[in-house]
Amino acid sequence: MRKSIPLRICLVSGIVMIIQFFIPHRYSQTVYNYTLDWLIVSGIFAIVIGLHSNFHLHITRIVRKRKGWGYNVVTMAATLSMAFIGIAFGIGADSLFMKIYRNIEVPMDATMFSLLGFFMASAAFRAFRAKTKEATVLLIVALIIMIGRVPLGYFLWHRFPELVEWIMMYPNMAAQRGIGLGIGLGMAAMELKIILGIERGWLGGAGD
Amino acid sequence: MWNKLLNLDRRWIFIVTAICVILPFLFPIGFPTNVTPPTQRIYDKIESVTEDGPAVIVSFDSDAAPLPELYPMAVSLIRHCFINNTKVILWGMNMQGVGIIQMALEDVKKDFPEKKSGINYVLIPYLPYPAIIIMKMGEDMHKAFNTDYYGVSIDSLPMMKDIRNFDQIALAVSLTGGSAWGTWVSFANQKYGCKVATGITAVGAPDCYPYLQTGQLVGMLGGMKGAAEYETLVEAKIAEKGLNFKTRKAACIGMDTQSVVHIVMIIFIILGNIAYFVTRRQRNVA
Amino acid sequence: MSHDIWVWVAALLTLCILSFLYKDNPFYKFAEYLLIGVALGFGIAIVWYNIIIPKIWIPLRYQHQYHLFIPACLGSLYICRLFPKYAWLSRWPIAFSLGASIGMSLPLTLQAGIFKQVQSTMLSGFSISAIIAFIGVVATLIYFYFSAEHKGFVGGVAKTGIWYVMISFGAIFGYTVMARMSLIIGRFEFLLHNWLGVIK
Amino acid sequence: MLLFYILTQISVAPLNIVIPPNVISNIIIPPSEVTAYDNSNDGGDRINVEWSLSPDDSLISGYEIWRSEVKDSGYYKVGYIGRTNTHYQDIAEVKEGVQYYYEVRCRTSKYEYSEFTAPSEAATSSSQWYNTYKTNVLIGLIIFSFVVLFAIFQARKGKTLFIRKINGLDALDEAVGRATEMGRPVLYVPGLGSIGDIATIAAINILSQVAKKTAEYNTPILVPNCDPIVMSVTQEVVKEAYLEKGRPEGYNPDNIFYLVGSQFPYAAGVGGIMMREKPATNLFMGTFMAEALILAETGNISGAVQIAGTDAVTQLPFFITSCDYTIMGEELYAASAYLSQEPMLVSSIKGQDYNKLILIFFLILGSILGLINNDFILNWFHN
Repeated sequence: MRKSIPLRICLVSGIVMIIQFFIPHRYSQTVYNYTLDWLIVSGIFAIVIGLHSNFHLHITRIVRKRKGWGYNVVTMAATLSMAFIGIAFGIGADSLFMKIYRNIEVPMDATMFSLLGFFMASAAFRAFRAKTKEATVLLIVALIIMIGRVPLGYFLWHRFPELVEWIMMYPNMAAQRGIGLGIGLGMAAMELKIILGIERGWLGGAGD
Repeated sequence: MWNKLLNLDRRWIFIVTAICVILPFLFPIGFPTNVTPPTQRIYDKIESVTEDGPAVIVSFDSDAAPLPELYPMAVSLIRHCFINNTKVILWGMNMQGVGIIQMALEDVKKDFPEKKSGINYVLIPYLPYPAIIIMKMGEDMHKAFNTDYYGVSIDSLPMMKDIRNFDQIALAVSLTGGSAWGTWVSFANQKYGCKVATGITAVGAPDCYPYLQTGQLVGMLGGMKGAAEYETLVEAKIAEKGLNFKTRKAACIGMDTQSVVHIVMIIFIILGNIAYFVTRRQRNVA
Repeated sequence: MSHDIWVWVAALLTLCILSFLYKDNPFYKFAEYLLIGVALGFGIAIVWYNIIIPKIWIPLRYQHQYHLFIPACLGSLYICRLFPKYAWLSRWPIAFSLGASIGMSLPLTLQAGIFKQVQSTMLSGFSISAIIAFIGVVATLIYFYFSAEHKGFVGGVAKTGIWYVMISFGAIFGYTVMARMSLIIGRFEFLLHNWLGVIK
Repeated sequence: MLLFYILTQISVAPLNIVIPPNVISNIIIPPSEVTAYDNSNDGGDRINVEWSLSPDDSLISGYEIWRSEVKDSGYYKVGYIGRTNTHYQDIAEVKEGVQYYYEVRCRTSKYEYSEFTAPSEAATSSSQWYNTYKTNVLIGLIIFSFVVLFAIFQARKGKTLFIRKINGLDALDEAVGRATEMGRPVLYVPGLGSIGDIATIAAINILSQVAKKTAEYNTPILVPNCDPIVMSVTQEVVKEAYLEKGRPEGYNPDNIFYLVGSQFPYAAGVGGIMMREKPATNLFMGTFMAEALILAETGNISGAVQIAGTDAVTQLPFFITSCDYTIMGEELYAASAYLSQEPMLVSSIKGQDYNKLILIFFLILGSILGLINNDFILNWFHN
């Protein structure tokens, strides 16, 4: 019962939507539109769970005074004040909320990712090796692309960008498509198995 | 010696990289930017839109992390539409994206104070389940969004009177750091025949080529280079129209640096490999 | 140098995060946790304005769309997750959203991800580049075919496939380097242009 | 409550916009030959309207489409489309079974209009129960499902199914052996994924096999985790492997631990382990993101043998250039099926393989026919 009802809900809603795909009739469209609305409304409650687990994590650390709990205070304070500022004073273009977003969240987020560029430079020197024939081809193509995709490449040889476009459009495209078809088949197979209740991994984590 | 080089503290490499990024900013080289076909196709598609014709959707489907690549694209695309008097619908598939596209809009509006929300552009608020929203847009945009970003009912916006679904959309451009363009392709293009293009971070660009070849993607702006190409095209358009904007070509400036940094990366890779093979031989001999 | 206090805040936080390159330190940790908190708070306010009010409150209060009570009840079962005894009830809304979204996407996956791609690979006229691409697609598919040993003809085709894959990975490599470097460029541009104003 | 009230008030406040006057320009020639007909394969809510371009098409900005339920009067605007178009699909609350008449006129950018065309003949929309355009997808779906279910059925019957040798799998044995010889531990990194990721499940399957080998050779295995749930599973898996090999005393739960939940600190932490413990073999299996190159780089410096496996295509190039062996994409799933012989996993690989063969067959057939100018297969795949 604890597993059979969700499996049936999944089966029925999945099959209904697949059949709906092939039926253009008005009634079928109504079913479709209602389903879309229902998905949005029911999905909102999942956010509550996400919030709870976040708050829970930080509060436990603060209450138990775990090592570095001061940082958890920073997180909690930031979350609560940001949410309060947004809900109480609005989120318009010139609001304090958007100012904080633009000047605190955006730059930090971008900087976090920019660290990767530095790590890439260090890995370029210390790790990327042409150990095998395959790796050699890979590196050579990479070097061609790296020169051809910057203005310097065009400056060195004006057909460099064309060469890069050709590599991207044919050999690269072919491999991407081959890999993509494989992934598409794999995904579709997984989806089919979930609808039919053969794959039940998603039921996990809530007891039997 | 090679051994010592290989075991160099990586903080030295960080410093070298940082210097190579800063120097071209201070002493610009000014390499010319060439335009590749996937960029040109987006430009041409927007050029082909007649005044008062269909609208263009610019959707910022990413968070703030890939901003240096995607933001100049958003600015140039909106600017291009405003120059041509093309109607624009601005959206974002996630919460942050909507905030960013609004930033871009405010930036461009400094040059176009006469552009009005509801007449020249519409900013759509964030809504959950982007795939579902795109499908609803295909049926009826007025039902997909109740109000615009500023809380005004969509039905009351003059610009939206003539825009019901994707039939009145010339092109939807998805700016993304991930696979959001795929959602546009499956739902907007495949289901409703809307023309879709993408502006994507360089990481994601190779994945787009199969879809460019099929035409499921009309065009693509690939990374900062793509952004620089579009900036160049729009700049030429501004010159052609005799407009007087002091546009800052952020991506074009960045491309000088990009050239230098790529050279440094190539040198690192080659040096590293030489060091590796030399030390390996030494070890084998010993 | 900028006179905007916000630019200073952004610049100092940027430097806090960059300090991680030297080594992990309290400034970095502070910025990291601040980022997590701000992002979460941002999400809460956005959900409030863009979902809860227009998608639940207004339809129920003013437009009398009472059918929305059904998904609202179903969705509220998610909260059962928090009570181990009733956690199993949270599977109902999951089952609905999983089933319905898979049902919508499965035919589309076949249509856009497979049919269209297969169709575009088929040769309909003679062109060297198209043939190179065609061979590449088939060879890559064969490489990822696991039901036959890579020997003889199949082995040869699979070998061709792997070269195509490596070229493609080379492209990904090059493009990824470019993307990561763009991020550094973006940050330095901010520091030098918006904050210090040493470049135009 | 007040806030709610204000918000709902904002959302209905109308914009003050001046609607331009209705100027009729006699110079612009209207379009001609307006026809309207029901759109097929729909829910009875669409009517197609077609016309011939106005000779002044280049002067105008577009066409307005007006509609009425009676032929001679009562027309109201239902849509607008830019110039050069000769087709519009009316979706403005079209009711099934109602007769509609259409008229079209030109509009300029200054809101000047041409005269209306003569009304079209009546068009009535109707609903359909089957979309004939989607027959190919339906057939494809049936064939695809049949093949997948067939493979599952075969695996359930207990038939052993063949999976080819995968490069890097044989090296696993060798790599563990090398660690034993050198008297150093094996490091197994299961990546950033949660238990819901297929790659993580595959990684856990592979870990189970690796742990059996380390149990046999009596070599310590270190598993730093990034997700607490994955950690509990990896502990379980390693423990079982040691029990199965009759070496429960060799299992040390402290070696399978939770490191930290976020990306960069996790990479830094794993790097620290590599430099301190100097494992002879590093295995990276599962979901990896941008931290992949940090891990592989540090491992390279420490001189370990490295084997990586992931389905994250964007990270594969970095593993290929910095590891000794790399298990790529679908190979990872196949590897875990191959090592575990779990029927669900094996049947999944088989189902995909059969479908791949079918695709290749159609690709080749379609191309041969295409080259001799027969587009039958090509068009069949068209949608």
